[in-house]
Amino acid sequence: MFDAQSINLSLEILAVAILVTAFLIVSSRSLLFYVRLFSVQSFLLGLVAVVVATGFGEFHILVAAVLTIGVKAIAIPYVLNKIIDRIKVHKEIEFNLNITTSLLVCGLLVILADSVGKPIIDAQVMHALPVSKVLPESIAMMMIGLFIMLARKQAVSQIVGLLTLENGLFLSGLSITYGMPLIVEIGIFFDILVAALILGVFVFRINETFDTVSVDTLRRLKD
Amino acid sequence: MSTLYFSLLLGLPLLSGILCAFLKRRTLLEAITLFSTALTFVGALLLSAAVLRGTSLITPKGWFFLDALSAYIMLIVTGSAFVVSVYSIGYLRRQIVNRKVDAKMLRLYYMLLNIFLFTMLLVLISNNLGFLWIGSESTTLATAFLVAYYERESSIEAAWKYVIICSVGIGLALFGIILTYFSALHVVSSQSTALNWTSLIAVANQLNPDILKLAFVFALVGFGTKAGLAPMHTWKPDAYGEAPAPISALMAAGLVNVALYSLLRFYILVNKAVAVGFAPTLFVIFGLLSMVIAVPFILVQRDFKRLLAYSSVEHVGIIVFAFGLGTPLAYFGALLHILNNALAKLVLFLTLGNVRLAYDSKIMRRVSGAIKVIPVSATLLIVGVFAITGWPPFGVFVSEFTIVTAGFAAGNIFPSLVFIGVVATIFVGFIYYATQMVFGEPHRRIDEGDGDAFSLILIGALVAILFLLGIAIPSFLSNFIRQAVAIVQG
Amino acid sequence: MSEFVYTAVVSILQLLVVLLLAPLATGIIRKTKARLQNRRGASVVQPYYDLTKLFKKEVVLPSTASWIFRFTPYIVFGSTLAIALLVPTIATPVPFHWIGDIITVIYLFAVGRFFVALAGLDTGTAFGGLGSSREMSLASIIEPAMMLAVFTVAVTAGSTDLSIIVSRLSFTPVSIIHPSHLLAFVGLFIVTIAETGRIPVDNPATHLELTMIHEAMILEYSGRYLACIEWASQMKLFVFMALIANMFMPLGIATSFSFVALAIGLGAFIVKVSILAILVALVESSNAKLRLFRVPELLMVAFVLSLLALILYFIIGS
Amino acid sequence: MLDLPSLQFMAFHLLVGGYVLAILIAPLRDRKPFSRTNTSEGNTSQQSFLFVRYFGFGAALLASLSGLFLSMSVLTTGSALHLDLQQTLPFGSLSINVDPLAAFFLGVISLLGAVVSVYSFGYSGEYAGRKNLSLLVVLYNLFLLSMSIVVIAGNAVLFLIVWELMSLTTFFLINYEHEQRASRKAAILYIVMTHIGTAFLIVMFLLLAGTAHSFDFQSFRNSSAQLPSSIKTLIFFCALIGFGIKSGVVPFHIWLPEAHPAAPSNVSALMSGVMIKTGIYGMVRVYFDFLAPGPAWWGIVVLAVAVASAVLGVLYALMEHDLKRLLAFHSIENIGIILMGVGAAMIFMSYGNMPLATVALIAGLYHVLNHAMFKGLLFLGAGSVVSATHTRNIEELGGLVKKLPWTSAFFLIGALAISALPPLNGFVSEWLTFQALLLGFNISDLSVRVAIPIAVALLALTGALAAACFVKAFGITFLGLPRSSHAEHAHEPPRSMLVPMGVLAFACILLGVFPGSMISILTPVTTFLLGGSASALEVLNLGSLTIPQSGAGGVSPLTLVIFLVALTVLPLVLGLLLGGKLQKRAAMVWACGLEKVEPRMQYTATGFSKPIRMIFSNIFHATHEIEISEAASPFFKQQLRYELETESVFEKYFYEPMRSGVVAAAKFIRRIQTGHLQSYLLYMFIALILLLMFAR
Repeated sequence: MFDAQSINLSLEILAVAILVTAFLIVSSRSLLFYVRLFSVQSFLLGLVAVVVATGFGEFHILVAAVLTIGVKAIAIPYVLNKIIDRIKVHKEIEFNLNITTSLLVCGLLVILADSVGKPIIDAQVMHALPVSKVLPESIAMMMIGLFIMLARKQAVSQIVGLLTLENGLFLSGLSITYGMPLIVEIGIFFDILVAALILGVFVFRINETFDTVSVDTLRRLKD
Repeated sequence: MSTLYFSLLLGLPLLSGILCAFLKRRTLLEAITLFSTALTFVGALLLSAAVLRGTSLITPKGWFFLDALSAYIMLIVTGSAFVVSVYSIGYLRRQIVNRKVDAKMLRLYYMLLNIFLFTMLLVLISNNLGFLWIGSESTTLATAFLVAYYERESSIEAAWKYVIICSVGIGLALFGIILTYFSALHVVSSQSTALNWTSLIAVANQLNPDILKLAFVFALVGFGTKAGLAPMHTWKPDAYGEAPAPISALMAAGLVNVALYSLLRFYILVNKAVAVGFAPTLFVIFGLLSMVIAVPFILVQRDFKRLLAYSSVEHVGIIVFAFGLGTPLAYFGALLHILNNALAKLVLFLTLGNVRLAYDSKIMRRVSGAIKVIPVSATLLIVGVFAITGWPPFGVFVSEFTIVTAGFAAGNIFPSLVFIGVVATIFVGFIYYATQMVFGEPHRRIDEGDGDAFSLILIGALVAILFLLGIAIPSFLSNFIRQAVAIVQG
Repeated sequence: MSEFVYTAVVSILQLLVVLLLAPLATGIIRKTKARLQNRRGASVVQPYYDLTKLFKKEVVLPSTASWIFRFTPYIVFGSTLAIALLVPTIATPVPFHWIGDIITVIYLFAVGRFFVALAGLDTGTAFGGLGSSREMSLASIIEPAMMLAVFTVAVTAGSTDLSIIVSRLSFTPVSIIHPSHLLAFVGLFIVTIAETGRIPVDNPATHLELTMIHEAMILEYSGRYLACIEWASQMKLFVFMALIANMFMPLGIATSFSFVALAIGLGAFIVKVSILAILVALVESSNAKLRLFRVPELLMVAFVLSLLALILYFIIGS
Repeated sequence: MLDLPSLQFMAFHLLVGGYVLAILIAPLRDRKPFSRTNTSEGNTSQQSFLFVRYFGFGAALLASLSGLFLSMSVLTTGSALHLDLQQTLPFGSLSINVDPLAAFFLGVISLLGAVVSVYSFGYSGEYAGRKNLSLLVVLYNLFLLSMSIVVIAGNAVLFLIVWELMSLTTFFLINYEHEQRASRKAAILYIVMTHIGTAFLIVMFLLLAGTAHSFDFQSFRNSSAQLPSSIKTLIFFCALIGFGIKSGVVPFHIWLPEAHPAAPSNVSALMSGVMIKTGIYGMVRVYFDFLAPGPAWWGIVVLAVAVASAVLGVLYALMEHDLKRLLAFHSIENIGIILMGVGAAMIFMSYGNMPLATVALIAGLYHVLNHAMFKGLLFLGAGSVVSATHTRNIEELGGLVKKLPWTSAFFLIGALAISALPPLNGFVSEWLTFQALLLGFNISDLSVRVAIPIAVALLALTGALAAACFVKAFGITFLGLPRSSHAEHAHEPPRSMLVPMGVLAFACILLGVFPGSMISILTPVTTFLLGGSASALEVLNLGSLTIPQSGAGGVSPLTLVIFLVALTVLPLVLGLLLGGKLQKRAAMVWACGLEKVEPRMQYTATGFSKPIRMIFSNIFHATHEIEISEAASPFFKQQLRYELETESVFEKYFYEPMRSGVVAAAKFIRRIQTGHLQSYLLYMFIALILLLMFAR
């Protein structure tokens, strides 16, 4: 087996790479590119799972790795691409925040995530417990995912934002706890797949009903 | 044995749901759903009785379990589901007559209703927090198409918002679960039980308080979203407003309590692990915020289903506030309020469903003189309005009064004053709109009749229970609640 | 035995004095006014002739009126006469003083007014209603003003019982000289003018629709009914003067039950009332009738003066 | 066997049982309780109406009579009834406690309840076939039941439950004729106001329970000494507002003139006669029983509220020409008069002068009873008028004295009583109030010495204005010529409606002429609250009342009546002596040169109150509008329309701005529900970030 330090190092590298893909999503305008980035992100996440599984001998995580790559890096991007083809919207034109500001905000979010996650990591380290240090990265991922949902107006980008948020979750789940019990993992994957499918269906319906997928038009229900 | 019980309990609605997907006959769909909800309710009753007798109900591997707290909520949920399924029959039949619903939609409805019940039960009997999460997320997924049921523009919009907001929320909750798991990994001996609530609570005081605080924050936002705590409540008026009346009723009387239950599990855990005051303070703040935020929307409102949705936000706030007070009396009040609120919400949603069918509108301005058009429903409605707004002699008064009493006794004078003020103000909105709808003369001739006798009798029974709870709490119930309080106390 | 004699003699005297001397006081006022206006005027006993004549005349009832109209003269007469039993005139304490105090007196006046006002409305004419409306409106200020003025004196004496007030004040005449009493006196005098319908508030001598108040209400009364009402209003004026006289100048009033004391009391009383009657006549002659809606201002003056008197008394103390 | 406690016990159960029986049985006989319209279908339905009426109101009569018995037994024997009910709610055991104070109010409620129940036999005939009669019966009984229990509850939770039940039933009673918009609005206003009041009461009880650690009244009593004075003050204001709203004191009175006219007249009589007194009961209970003695300024505050209520109540009443609204405004006035006594008693109590406090409290409580009698009578009279003429607008009435001789005679007695004219009951209690206030000069405190004369002055003003108002109310309604065909074709109501009015009129006379016996019944109440100084008020021979402290100022209504009667006969005798037998001749009055007197020539109610409107123009801010349409020449007017509006200061400057302010604020805050998904996510996001910062 590998020594813990090098495993942790590789985990951290992967985590940063995942974070970079999130930033790239924020800086992009093309819907297809979002999806591609998301696919890459999920693939990296799958690698994280592989590293954890092999590195710590938690082989059931391999199943999670396969699921991650299969569902998130391949199946969901495929569905999303189909949707984008069907609704014929490829570019995000308007933003709630422009790209520069968005990137700046995301930077701040990383700092916040760090300040939240760091003390916990430090506390664990102090107690000489084995821990990976990617907790701040995963918190940051979640926040950026949420931020994407806030800043973007296309329904598809919202889905991507949600999925990014969930990737952040998985990153933390894999890296700090080395995965949950298998049956739980499978259940969670199933749920997320169904959620993505349902959202995809709704995107179709929105497109049918409103002739657009900008969530700006979804403002009928208010007080 | 408990494995058998639980698989029966879960299997019944799940199988009926799957069965419904393949059936076409209306009566068959109705019968299966009625059968499954009724049996589930009976099952919940039996299991509750077992729990009350002190029988330990936990599956060998510890995935599933039932204690007084979850049994209590389960009783409310399954009871609500039974009432809703009875009501749904008449409601949907009338909608078929009105050509609002076709055979395919009917199948979808009954299938999802059963699945919805299944997912809620899954949450309630999960000992493993992972399953709890899966169940929670599944409730959203099961109801997504029910919210979008009529496929109007507004219902699709509502469903979209509902799914997105709840998914984000529940995602955050998952992070809370992961953090909890993380904190327990090194304390609990076996990794496979580190997610089990029973083992977590046993070692709660050894868990890292900082991580648990963080976990609680995420769980609060996450399950708070599902429960409709402000400021994560925003999906509620849309979803409640667009879903068919019985589904709104089941969401308000069942789903909300399931989410609260999940949140409560974390609350208990954190209270044990973290120095006093952290979680209670947050509960009091969020509870009050939810109550206060509902006020303007109830005072000025045009849509009665949205009105009820905001009332649901208010009452979730009340319950959370009460738990936040942190005394046994407050817990008692809160748990009692869960029951009372569920009963009153059922009454209101279902009677207003009848109003909706009769007037073909949920805009309150268009509804008047309901007492002349649908006298029984209108009578039950006005009684329900007084019940939900905390008037004696109805149960809500007792629970709300218990809560403020506990608030004063706990020294939380100012929050309790806000509580009283909010409850009084919300009544103003309710009675204004209720009087407008129920009394007077109808604006136009209405030929549509009232709901069917069975559902009206059932709603009447709910009102009767509310009344009885307002004058006396039967001893088995107070025992039940006391056992649940003991669990909340940790 | 002497208790009974005292009670009987003084009470009957009281009643007789008020009943018989009231027209005389009115006569004196009219005579003085006539003289002041350089007229000879009718004799001071003319009111007696008027009353006896009216008693003999036939009554013309308005066909619209009900039993209220027919009962009112008797009620007014009776309630005013009942007051005569309570207000000390020539002797104090009056034997039946325990029946009612000053509050009772004021409310007995209100009874009479209430019924007269109803009678005015009962006729169904415009004038009747007009009179009732004005009478009741003005009374709503007059009555409290009067009450306050009287209360000022009452708290000085430490009782609301008129006889006790008068007795106590007659024993300690110095206590009357109090700033608040002066205010109260002025207030009560204005009240008397207004309550008995004299100039500048009302003019009992004309029937001009623009100005009349009391007369408008009783416009439809005739014959014996009119006699009762007229006599009652004369007694009312008289009682008011007795009230002022004995509360602010209790000098000479009989405090013991003997022939001499009663005689002195009677004499002193007649003098006092005559002076007051002349004073009223002077005021009537030297003022013009006020416009109706200026009247409340005058009454407000009385009200405020009386209130001040009471507050002043409460604050300064005795 | 039949000792006193068991008799009382039976009376209590009969009281509750009677009402409950009616509530349970009445709807059963209504064959179609939920039918759309209760059209009378021949005999069976007529019979069921009769059954519902007789049984429903008969049970109420029985129950209220046993309530009266219970009350009297406590007041005369002095042995209180205490019952612990089974503990069913998590707040300790609920209890019933009929102490003298409770007994007095129970007596008042039951007395009027009994009389009105008889009236209701006849009155409810009005609704037969038109409205759901069994609903009326149920609500009516529930109303009486809750009201009775409100005053005898010995526990705050039970009190709150029945208090709210009372509000609830009155809401439905006001809303009974819900087809009318005015009724619905009145009902909403009422229930909103009273609910806000209850919120204050809940706070009050919770504050009391905070030290007492129990909701039992007994424990409040025992622990009040430990309350810090700031909390006591808070409790004082909570009670003032909470109970004040229910009793309709200014400035919380706005619901009253809307609600009382909207309810059926028998219910209005109860609402005005006794329901608003439950507020008085509450204040007396809290101020004299729980918190006694408080500082003197509490008394002054109560006095100020009282004075404002009395004066403004009567002034607004004068501007009304809706008979029932007019009476409703007079309820505000009379509540003010009652509170004057209560306030004065509080002042005296704070100075430890219990004899004076006793006089003042007796004045207040006596007026409670008296007002119940005459206001009940007046509302019943108004109900008869309304059911005979179908209008409440007195501008359309007139001349009813000939059509409804009995009703008008009873109404006149009520009018005399409420105007405090001797020898009726209103006079006695107002006399006592005057005396009580004047006794204030025994207190050396300056603020008291300024407050008392002003209160006296304004009480005097109130009395005089009330008389003016009732000259208008009686004169325009009953005297003169009928102003509309409604009034012309009116008929006397059935005997079942006349007898109750007669009973109340008789009670007004009785309570006016024999105050002594009533005061001896009140003595246990004051002894209970203020200690054993019963000698403050002496009752001498012939029912004369004397107050030793006020230098033996006294009144003897009985003797006064004898003299009044004797002296009223005197002019008859004089007339006979001077002029012989009375010669009478009827003739048409002078019609200003026209052919005959027309009803339209009469003074109107609006005209009648014009001088007062001008005198108090600062308060009314009246605006009028005259519209004249001319036919051919300016000398012949075709039509003249006169519209008058008086401003209600509180609505305009307080309630309306508050309402619109709240609505505007609500509309502003409602914008947070933007409809934008992103903003919703933003809320979550911000909440999460704030929480993360909090959690660190």
